[in-house]
Amino acid sequence: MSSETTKASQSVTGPRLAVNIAGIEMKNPVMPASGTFGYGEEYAPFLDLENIGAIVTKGLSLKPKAGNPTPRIAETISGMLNAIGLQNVGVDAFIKYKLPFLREVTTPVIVNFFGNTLEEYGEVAKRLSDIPEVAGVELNISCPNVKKGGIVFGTDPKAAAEVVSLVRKNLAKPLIAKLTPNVTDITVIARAVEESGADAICCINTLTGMSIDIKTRRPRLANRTGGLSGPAIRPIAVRMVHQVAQTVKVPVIGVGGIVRPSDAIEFLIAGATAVQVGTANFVDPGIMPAIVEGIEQYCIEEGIDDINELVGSLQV
Amino acid sequence: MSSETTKASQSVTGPRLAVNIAGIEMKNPVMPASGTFGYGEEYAPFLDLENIGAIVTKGLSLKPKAGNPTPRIAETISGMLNAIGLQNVGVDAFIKYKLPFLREVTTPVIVNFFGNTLEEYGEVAKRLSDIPEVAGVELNISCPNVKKGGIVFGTDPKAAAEVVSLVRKNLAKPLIAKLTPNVTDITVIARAVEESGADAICCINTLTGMSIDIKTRRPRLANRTGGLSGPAIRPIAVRMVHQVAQTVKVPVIGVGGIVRPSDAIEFLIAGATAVQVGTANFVDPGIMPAIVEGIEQYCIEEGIDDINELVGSLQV
Amino acid sequence: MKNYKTMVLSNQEISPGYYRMRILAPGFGASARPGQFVMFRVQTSLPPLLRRPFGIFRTGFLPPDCEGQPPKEYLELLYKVVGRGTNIMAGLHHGDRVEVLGPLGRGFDPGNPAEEKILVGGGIGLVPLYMLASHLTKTSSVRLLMGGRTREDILAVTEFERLGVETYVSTDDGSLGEEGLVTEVLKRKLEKFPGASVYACGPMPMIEAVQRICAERKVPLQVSLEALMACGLGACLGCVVKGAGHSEEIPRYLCTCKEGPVFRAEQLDWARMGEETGYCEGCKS
Amino acid sequence: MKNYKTMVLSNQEISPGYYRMRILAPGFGASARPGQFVMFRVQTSLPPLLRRPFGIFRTGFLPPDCEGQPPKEYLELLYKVVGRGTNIMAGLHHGDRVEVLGPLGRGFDPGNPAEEKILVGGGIGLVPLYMLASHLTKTSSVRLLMGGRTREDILAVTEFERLGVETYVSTDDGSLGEEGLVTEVLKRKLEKFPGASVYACGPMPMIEAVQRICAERKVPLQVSLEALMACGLGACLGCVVKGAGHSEEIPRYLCTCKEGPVFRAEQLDWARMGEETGYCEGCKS
Ligand SMILES: Cc1cc2nc3c(=O)[nH]c(=O)nc-3n(C[C@H](O)[C@H](O)[C@H](O)COP(=O)(O)OP(=O)(O)OC[C@H]3O[C@@H](n4cnc5c(N)ncnc54)[C@H](O)[C@@H]3O)c2cc1C
Ligand SMILES: Cc1cc2nc3c(=O)[nH]c(=O)nc-3n(C[C@H](O)[C@H](O)[C@H](O)COP(=O)(O)OP(=O)(O)OC[C@H]3O[C@@H](n4cnc5c(N)ncnc54)[C@H](O)[C@@H]3O)c2cc1C
Ligand SMILES: Cc1cc2nc3c(=O)[nH]c(=O)nc-3n(C[C@H](O)[C@H](O)[C@H](O)COP(=O)(O)O)c2cc1C
Ligand SMILES: Cc1cc2nc3c(=O)[nH]c(=O)nc-3n(C[C@H](O)[C@H](O)[C@H](O)COP(=O)(O)O)c2cc1C
Ligand code: FES
Ligand code: FES
Repeated sequence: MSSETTKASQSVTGPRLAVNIAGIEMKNPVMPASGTFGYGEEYAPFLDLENIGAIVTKGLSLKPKAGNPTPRIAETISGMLNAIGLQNVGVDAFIKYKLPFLREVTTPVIVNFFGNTLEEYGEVAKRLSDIPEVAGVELNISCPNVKKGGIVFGTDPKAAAEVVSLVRKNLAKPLIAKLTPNVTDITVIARAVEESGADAICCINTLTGMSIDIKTRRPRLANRTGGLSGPAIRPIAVRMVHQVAQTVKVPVIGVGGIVRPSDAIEFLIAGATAVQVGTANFVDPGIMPAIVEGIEQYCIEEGIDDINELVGSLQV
Repeated sequence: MSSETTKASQSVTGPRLAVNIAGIEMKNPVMPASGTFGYGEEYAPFLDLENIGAIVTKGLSLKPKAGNPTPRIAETISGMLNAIGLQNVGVDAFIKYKLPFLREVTTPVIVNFFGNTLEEYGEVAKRLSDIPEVAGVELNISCPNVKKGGIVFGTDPKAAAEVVSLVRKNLAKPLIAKLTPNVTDITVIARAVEESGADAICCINTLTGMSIDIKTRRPRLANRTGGLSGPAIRPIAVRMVHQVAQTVKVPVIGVGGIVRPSDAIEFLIAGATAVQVGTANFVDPGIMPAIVEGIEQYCIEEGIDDINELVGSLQV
Repeated sequence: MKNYKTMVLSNQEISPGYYRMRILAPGFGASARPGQFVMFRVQTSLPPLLRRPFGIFRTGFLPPDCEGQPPKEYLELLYKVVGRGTNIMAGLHHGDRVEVLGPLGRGFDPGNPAEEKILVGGGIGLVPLYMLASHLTKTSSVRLLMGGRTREDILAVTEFERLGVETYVSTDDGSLGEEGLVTEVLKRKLEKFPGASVYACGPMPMIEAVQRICAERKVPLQVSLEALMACGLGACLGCVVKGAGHSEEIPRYLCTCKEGPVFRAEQLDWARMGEETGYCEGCKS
Repeated sequence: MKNYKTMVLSNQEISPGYYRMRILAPGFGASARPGQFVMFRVQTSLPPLLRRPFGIFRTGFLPPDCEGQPPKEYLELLYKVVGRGTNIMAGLHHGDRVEVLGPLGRGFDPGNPAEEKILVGGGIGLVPLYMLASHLTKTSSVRLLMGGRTREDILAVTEFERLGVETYVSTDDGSLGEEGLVTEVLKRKLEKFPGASVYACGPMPMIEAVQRICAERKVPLQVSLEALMACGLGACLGCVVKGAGHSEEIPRYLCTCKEGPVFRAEQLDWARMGEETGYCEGCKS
């Protein structure tokens, strides 16, 4: 009886925000986007890591990677370009030096990784496969395949399927495939990765862009081009998330330009089961818990008891 | 001797801004983007049409076209979505009712058009072929081919080549192919249209996007998705213009998010011989002459005598 | 029709959430007709990207700052704070730079002076009716039926009365005037003045109800509509509304910015009107 | 380290194009060390999207508005208007809402109290040196060599003098102090005080020249660098600089925001320093 009361009183405390992505249980649908939250530790002074749905790490590769020369970032109108070049400590150093901090947090840890060859993808997957702290992995397939003349894995359905299949074979954990938006038809890629065993799809990564300093007549980025992120790209991201959610059965994670609770809600309505916040972490390091609160508030106002009711509820 | 003096004094009046696009002589490199300037007449109260490089009309089709249901536009962060659906009076009504006004202006008139089938493209081209007031045409190949299951002409190099070849055959005027950015590799399409006879390439058209009203949970556009334009897309447009200019020999016209002189200059440096101003006309109907002035000012400051020196002058 | 690069003279909250802004606009009044509108650029920097459309409430002259100078001509807007743009507007002060494009569109047809005129305004929809009233009262007998949710939505009534307009107020909650819908008042007035002409501006559900009432009674009606606008000039085709005889096969779209915002009721396709409003879904529920 | 959601106390132009802003920041001073910086959010709405990095000029207390209240702790920035963000900043007033993330990064190592300290500042580069001077003067003899293009770029000299710092000014055009480069003054001082430690902040060409001078003379040097930053927390990896021993094969990047902005000269790869500055190409020519 007393436990019943507790249950009831819990249920009146607010709407249920928990979501499940491919078996990863999250308290709420808000997590950081890879590469914008370091390895989690960097943001710990500004938010309680227990209050977000998951932690997604900076993208890892087999060996440490130096990244691109500087300048690596440029502000654009309502967005930013980055050409970090996937600088990272490498998977082994991550496990040794970065994971111990994350072990102290109960929030699930999703490790984002990439490779420049098929084999590299496979090898990183193996090394992560028996690390218990890794709740799931997110496969960044927006990288050029150095062996195949630099064609980007994620722009070719066959290459994308190959990568996903291989990782699937090497790793028994929940597998999220993160798609690049720089394609003619994202649903073709989404279908390919679903069929090859992806348990969830995250979209979108950045759009390739360029900015030029008219005084020096040089590209603002040493790498010439970079990835565009931030509010500017949101309409494109919402469109792609909607298209992908209509196409696949696996859950979709929406990302691209979220800076306010209403932006996150837009993605959920479009069909995303969860969302990632990227560039906005730079603007306000405490933004994710605020977005969670805003979503909760919206659910209360709209009479939504369970966030999953909202997912894909677009009226057309 | 006296004519010499005149010449000299003319040359000190300022930098040469004239450009030539596929045989179309323009006083300066600034013209409107199709669909944002009506048929020219609408903007005559706000600027002297003689002061811009060319006039580009709203896209025409063979028959009058109704366009999409409303709402057709939505503001986004630093951009707008439109799903006008190419509403237009049709090529014949254009010739009869809209062209007479343009006849009074010496500025070259570029007619933008599209078709839902290959034949329609060909037929519009024929009807425009012997209208002397039409200085050139701009082919919008971002339309779905109704006969081929809706695949967008401009996303498939073969279909794009077919359209351009056909129009090329039916029309002896300068032919500009306008490309869609919603593709994996815009250089493939650019090469295809160049090889099929395009005299110039205009990029970019809008990026497909979507926006949702979280109160009603409906798309903000009746058509669900629409084309994203405005400052938000500029880095993507600059990147694509640069890529295309590196790929083809024909001149490139840059368009996407230009709102200030410095934006136009960025496109010129990236490789565009001329630029189009779209959404910014809505913000400030007198913006094009102001952009021309700003470009002139920049040339003076930077010691550039001829705007063509600036074109493609990116330092890498 | 011109793009006035000008400045705010004053900007005051006149009722909770409603503001009145005077903008310096020399020469504006001579060209403006009742029912026309302007495209207002909230600030000279971006965002917001697009201009916002506002009806012309009135134009007038302020006494000059110094003797001997000519009086300052102003344009007055009356607006409700609803979103991003109007929120920024509410923070503008004397001297702030703004841009006003106008006057735009087709205004009201004053009609036959002999007829009784009934103006029907809902909330902020009264804006274009004031300038109309100031013209009509010169020759006709004019009545204003004003509706709103609550007393705070009823604006500028005294100003109409000062023009000699007979004014009837109704509110949904009865907090001012009669309790109920303005359309009920309209029905009664039309019984008394069956030969009247009606001019209406307000939320779409009100406009639709007014149309039904007038159509049943064969009373001439002009309505001023709202639509999402990008250019305000007939160039973008964003603001279209379905014209009479519209069908999937023979579509008849009219530009609200150029062929409107005021339409004679017969010009429009009332059967399909409600389907596509989009921009104010919120206020329909 | 905290995100202060706070407000501007004052914001004054102190020399053409240079401003001094005081921001309410209770508790900030206790945690701030000389050479650290903040990420400043120009306004709570967007744009601009990214925060801007600024050195901490000083912290202090203002008398309370009313008796009995505690004094107000403030953080003071000193900044030059160069682009979009700083232009907006120049327009801020008392009471405007801003956000300050900090204190961030690694500051100066105060070094051995017995040594002479020579601070070299170029233009706005003097900012982190003031707080450093106020610490160093407690134990050491401190000299400031200040350089700028013209007299208007020489700021806050009297404030340094009030700390007991001996100050030497040089300008490119000779409009204040000595005509010439600050590095020439440095060479002379190092002849006189060969055992001194040097602390430098300013434009990259000055920093590089200072580095060469100190390296030749084996004088310990700490430099404060600038870099384009997005996060300020070591998360985005946008702000990296090449560390000593850097090569294409074994790259050694350091985060300016976290491992810097102050570095001991030995930590850095000076041979490759000039190649990649990008953000201030303009000021190198
Ligand atoms: C011809 C005409 C005359 C108008 N006259 C007045 C008036 O006198 N006083 C007044 O308060 N309002 C008037 N409106 C409505 C006014 O334009 C909107 O309230 C205003 O644009 C809202 O801007 P926002 O940025 O605050 O709202 P947001 O919702 O943030 O605006 C987002 C976008 O939607 C558009 N939009 C939002 N609501 C409307 C609407 N109701 N009609 C058209 N566009 C809308 C905005 O212009 C903008 O492009 C008029 C509208 C039209 C078409
Ligand atoms: C650690 C550190 C401390 C600094 N301390 C001061 C200080 O105390 N006073 C001061 O006036 N300036 C200081 N700067 C430089 C200051 O950050 C820039 O002047 C400012 O960001 C310019 O912003 P803006 O929007 O006006 O210029 P814009 O050129 O419009 O800015 C565009 C982008 O470039 C970045 N940017 C431009 N110039 C610089 C620069 N020199 N360094 C880093 N990023 C830049 C901006 O942050 C922004 O992201 C410091 C920089 C760093 C890295
Ligand atoms: C500085 C930076 C670094 C990024 N690094 C990665 C990365 O390592 N792996 C990855 O999959 N995505 C990376 N991204 C992409 C983001 O995860 C995200 O997909 C993108 O920024 C769009 O979201 P936003 O608009 O919210 O930033 C990075 C983005 C930024 C801005
Ligand atoms: C309302 C609107 C209508 C448009 N109609 C057309 C069109 O008919 N044909 C076409 O090729 N492009 C059309 N476009 C695309 C523009 O010409 C241009 O390519 C695009 O808007 C990007 O430029 P901008 O960012 O400067 O607006 C339209 C754009 C807008 C905003
Ligand atoms: S608003 Fe552009 S056509 Fe009416
Ligand atoms: S600014 Fe992000 S890592 Fe330094």
